Amino acid sequence: MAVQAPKKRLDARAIRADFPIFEQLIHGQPLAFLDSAASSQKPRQMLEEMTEFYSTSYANVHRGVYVLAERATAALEGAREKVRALVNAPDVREIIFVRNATEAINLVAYSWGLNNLGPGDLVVVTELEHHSNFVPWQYIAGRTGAKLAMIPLTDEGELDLSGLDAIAAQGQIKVVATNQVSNSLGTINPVEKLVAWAHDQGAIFVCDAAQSAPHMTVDVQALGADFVAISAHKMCGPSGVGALWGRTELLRAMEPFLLGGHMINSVRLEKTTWGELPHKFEAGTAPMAEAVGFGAAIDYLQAIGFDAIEAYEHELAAYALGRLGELDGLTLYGPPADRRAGIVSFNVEGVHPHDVAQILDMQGVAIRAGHHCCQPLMQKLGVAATNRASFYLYTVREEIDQLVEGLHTVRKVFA
Amino acid sequence: MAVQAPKKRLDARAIRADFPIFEQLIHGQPLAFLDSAASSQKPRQMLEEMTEFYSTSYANVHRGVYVLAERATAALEGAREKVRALVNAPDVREIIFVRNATEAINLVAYSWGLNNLGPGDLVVVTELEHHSNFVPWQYIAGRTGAKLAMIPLTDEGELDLSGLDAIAAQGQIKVVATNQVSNSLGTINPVEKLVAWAHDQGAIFVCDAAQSAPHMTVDVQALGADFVAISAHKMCGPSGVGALWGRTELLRAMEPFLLGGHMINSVRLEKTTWGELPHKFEAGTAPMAEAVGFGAAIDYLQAIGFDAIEAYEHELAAYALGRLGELDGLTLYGPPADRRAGIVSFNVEGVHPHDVAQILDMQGVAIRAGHHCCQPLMQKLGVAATNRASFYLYTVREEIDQLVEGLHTVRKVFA
Amino acid sequence: MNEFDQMYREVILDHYKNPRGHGEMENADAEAEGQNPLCGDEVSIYVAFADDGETIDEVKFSGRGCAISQAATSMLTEMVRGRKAIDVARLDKDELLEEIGIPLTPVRLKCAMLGLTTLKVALHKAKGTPLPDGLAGFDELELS
Amino acid sequence: MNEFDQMYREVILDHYKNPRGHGEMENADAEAEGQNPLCGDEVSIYVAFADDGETIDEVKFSGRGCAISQAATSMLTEMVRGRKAIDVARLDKDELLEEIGIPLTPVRLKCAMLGLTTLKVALHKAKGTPLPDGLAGFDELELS
Ligand SMILES: Cc1ncc(COP(=O)(O)O)c(C=O)c1O
Ligand SMILES: Cc1ncc(COP(=O)(O)O)c(C=O)c1O
Repeated sequence: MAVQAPKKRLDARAIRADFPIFEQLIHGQPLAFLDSAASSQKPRQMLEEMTEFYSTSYANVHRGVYVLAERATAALEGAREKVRALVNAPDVREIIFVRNATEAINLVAYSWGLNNLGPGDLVVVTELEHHSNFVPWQYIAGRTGAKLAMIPLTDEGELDLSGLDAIAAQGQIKVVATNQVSNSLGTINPVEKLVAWAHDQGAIFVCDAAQSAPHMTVDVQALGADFVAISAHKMCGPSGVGALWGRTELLRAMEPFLLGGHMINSVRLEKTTWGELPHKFEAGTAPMAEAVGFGAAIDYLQAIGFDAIEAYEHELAAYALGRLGELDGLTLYGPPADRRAGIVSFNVEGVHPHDVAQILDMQGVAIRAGHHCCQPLMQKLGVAATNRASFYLYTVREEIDQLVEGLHTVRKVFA
Repeated sequence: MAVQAPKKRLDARAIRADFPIFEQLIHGQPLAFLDSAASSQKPRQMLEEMTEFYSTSYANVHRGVYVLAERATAALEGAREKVRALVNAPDVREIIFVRNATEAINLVAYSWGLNNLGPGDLVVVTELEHHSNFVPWQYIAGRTGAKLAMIPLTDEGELDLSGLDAIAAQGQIKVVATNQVSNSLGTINPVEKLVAWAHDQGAIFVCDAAQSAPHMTVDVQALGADFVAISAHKMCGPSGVGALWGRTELLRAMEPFLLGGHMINSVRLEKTTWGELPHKFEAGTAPMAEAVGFGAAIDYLQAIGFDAIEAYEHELAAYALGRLGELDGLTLYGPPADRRAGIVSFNVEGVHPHDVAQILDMQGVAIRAGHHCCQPLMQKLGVAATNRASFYLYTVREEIDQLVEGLHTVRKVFA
Repeated sequence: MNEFDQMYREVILDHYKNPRGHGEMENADAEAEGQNPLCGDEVSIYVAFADDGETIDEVKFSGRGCAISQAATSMLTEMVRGRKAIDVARLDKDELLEEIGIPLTPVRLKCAMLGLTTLKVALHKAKGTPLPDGLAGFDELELS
Repeated sequence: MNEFDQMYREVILDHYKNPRGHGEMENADAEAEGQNPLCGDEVSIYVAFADDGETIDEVKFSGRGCAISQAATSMLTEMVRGRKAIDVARLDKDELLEEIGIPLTPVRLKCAMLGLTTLKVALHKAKGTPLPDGLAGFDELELS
């Protein structure tokens, strides 16, 4: 995926002014927030829309005949339509609100997996997966007697597709589940190729787009995937909400996952029947205000434009890789800037990432240190943890400079 | 549960001023919001605390070494401690954040039920259950070969415990699951008795406290239950968060439910091990701001006092039953005021609840019309639906008067 | 005229209190049941065709529901009698809505559509034609 | 003195760079492994008792971790040598924290406690005494 010239360049400094979090000093320093891959900060516009919803239009949705319930229902369903447009789903009823990408993947693993997997079957993930797209498959495979296989990585941190045939020889592949962008290395994965391979095997393809949807256009029809999982909190939206997109035929044929209020058609002691999509998969009171906030975040991002966001992050990644390259004793992981999103992972020789992050924090620089929920990848890299700096549309170059400055101090402390 | 003299009386009019929703007119009328059992309105204090969190202390929790992540973690864990104190759990690690009471019950049904139920086993619910405490059990019983049985109701809308022995004769009772307060009739159920009975049978007791926790003190140790489920949105908190309380021994022995980031200890292709409580049951990014809002709501309610809230609602229920009794052709369901929470269900002769609610809405009165996610109860009552008015700490008598006025209009339109 | 006089205008209340075509039918040529899970309302629709096997000769309905759903179904029976099954199976819902002639919120729209959707299902089933996607689109209505 | 000079004061860095008691031990009388799932850090602790079977004669540790966890474990080995196993199994964590002598945030506290908790588990296992509830309370630390 090459860098394309965006229609308009984004103005990070102006965008930054929308984010109240930057109005404070941290340890007396301006905040360099370089942990957006874990969760993004929130624009005022999104926060205001949620408060406005609670203050003027709040009630439980769907069943109410009165004005507030109608407004709340319209707000929730309006947000669903925004998510549909975001991922270009053919039908709004294919959008299911969940808590986060993790729940979205679990929904598919349980509801599809428990009923379609068995001994001799194979679920294929990659060595680059976040635990949330790894452990659910491992667990459900274990429960059903299916096996889990892993597509390995090249030394550059990209998927090594040379062994696909050998994997296919291990069993009947029923599910292929991979992320579109790695949260550890920033690698942009060749999802379209993997989708084609999965379909050739007669498998479904589950795309973990938690880390791509915030940063680039995700088009479920262009991807050809069968399920796509996203989280709002990584894309300027609130915590507590995410979405699963799935193909109508698959969703219709599936058993429900969570059971309870709202997802039924009729309930009898003898027999209960399920509601229509998307309700069948949305048991209990929905994350209503959160969905409204998700919608507001989508509006916010679309007004800026995903092309502009993606291009800007490539720039930042290139700048960061360049500046970090100036430092001695630094190991950089992952592919070159033009094949990665705005995520940079590294280690400082002789200094544990926790210590790096701690000393950076004291200088107002927030990065993540740890395994990033990617222990299989850490094993592959032969480390317990890495440092990770990640960028978003409000990131400015000064923050990367502040990081590099801070790393000089780290070296001094541990000299 | 008799009405006790509260230490202090609450001032509903002053409380009401904290709720921005009442600052508007509906169809030119003041809003009489009588649907709090579906979801409550939100006080400004709670909304402000969430916005403050997002604006000053937001980051992904637990793993971060930097200041914002520490603040966010402290806020989330502080909220967990507030929930613990709310339900008087012995240990804060027994509090698991979920989306809503529905998910809490599903967690137990899947995680405990899938691994402990089988042919010959019995799960016992009541005719008074919300679908959220009925359908999960029905579904998991179905998957495991266990049977579902129902404790019936008396004509007064209270549980009929005379047939418990006959139920016990049907199989090995493994789970008894009932609500503490019925969302349809307001009935306060004798949970302590049922807990004792469940434990005599060697069964676990799952208490759906979604409708009691907003209105009265729920003390898990006094109740003696094994699991308790609540939703924040019904108790002045945000949508998108609820809590499951469970006994440590049971939670420790259980398999996890949702799998993914954060809930693991170590992840390997060969074997993954689970984290400690409560993390083992909290996969993926938590509903962080929602938990913070939940905590703020608990602070708000506790400052007023649950004794005062409960006593006030009994007063409102008695007042409403009295005033509704003035109307001809009205059928009232459920027990007398002193044995019910602030919920009143009724039907108007010859007028469908949808039409009642619609005509009331045009007069600014918001009530719920439908089956209230209680189809087994509706079957028992021999109706498709009822009207339900429900009260909370911000409800004033004028709203009940407005309802009675409105019902006169309903009768006129359909005369 | 205030809002509820508009919504519960005379003709609606008249159809509700004196529903046309109310009742059941034995040996119906087409028949279906529908229910609205939002409120538990149910309707059964019965159709008898004329000798040509195409023209709707008689329509009856039974079940329970609110004034809007009952009145709408009652009006529907008057609207479709004498028409060709194939045309009714494709009937634009706006035609019925115009007849009902009152402003409907999304929730009440589902009430108003229960009868029509169930009738369409009955006709498609009788004719063996596949349910069009737009019909499955009444996603709150359970049809059988 | 600024904050990181405080946290990474000389003695911490010294213990980190020159850990005391670093290494493995064959035929240890007590031994356990611990890991911190937050960062993947791991430590193994080995204990040899004196002839009385009660006094800690030697402690060694291996594994990987941050400066705080490594320095804390290094200090710990110096603290407990010559003490009775039963006393160390009940050691108040504040004693170690005082020795470390730096302000710790909750996340870093877990780093600092990894060695001590693992040592306690080793001792309880060796003595067949049950893990006290307070130990299981280090809920982020996986012990085996
Ligand atoms: C008694 C009872 N149980 C369970 C629920 C489900 O709550 P939620 O929709 O928040 O999961 C409700 C709320 O409608 C309820 O009243
Ligand atoms: C690639 C990837 N997948 C899945 C997840 C899980 O997202 P969430 O925690 O919002 O469920 C994340 C976020 O950490 C991620 O980066």
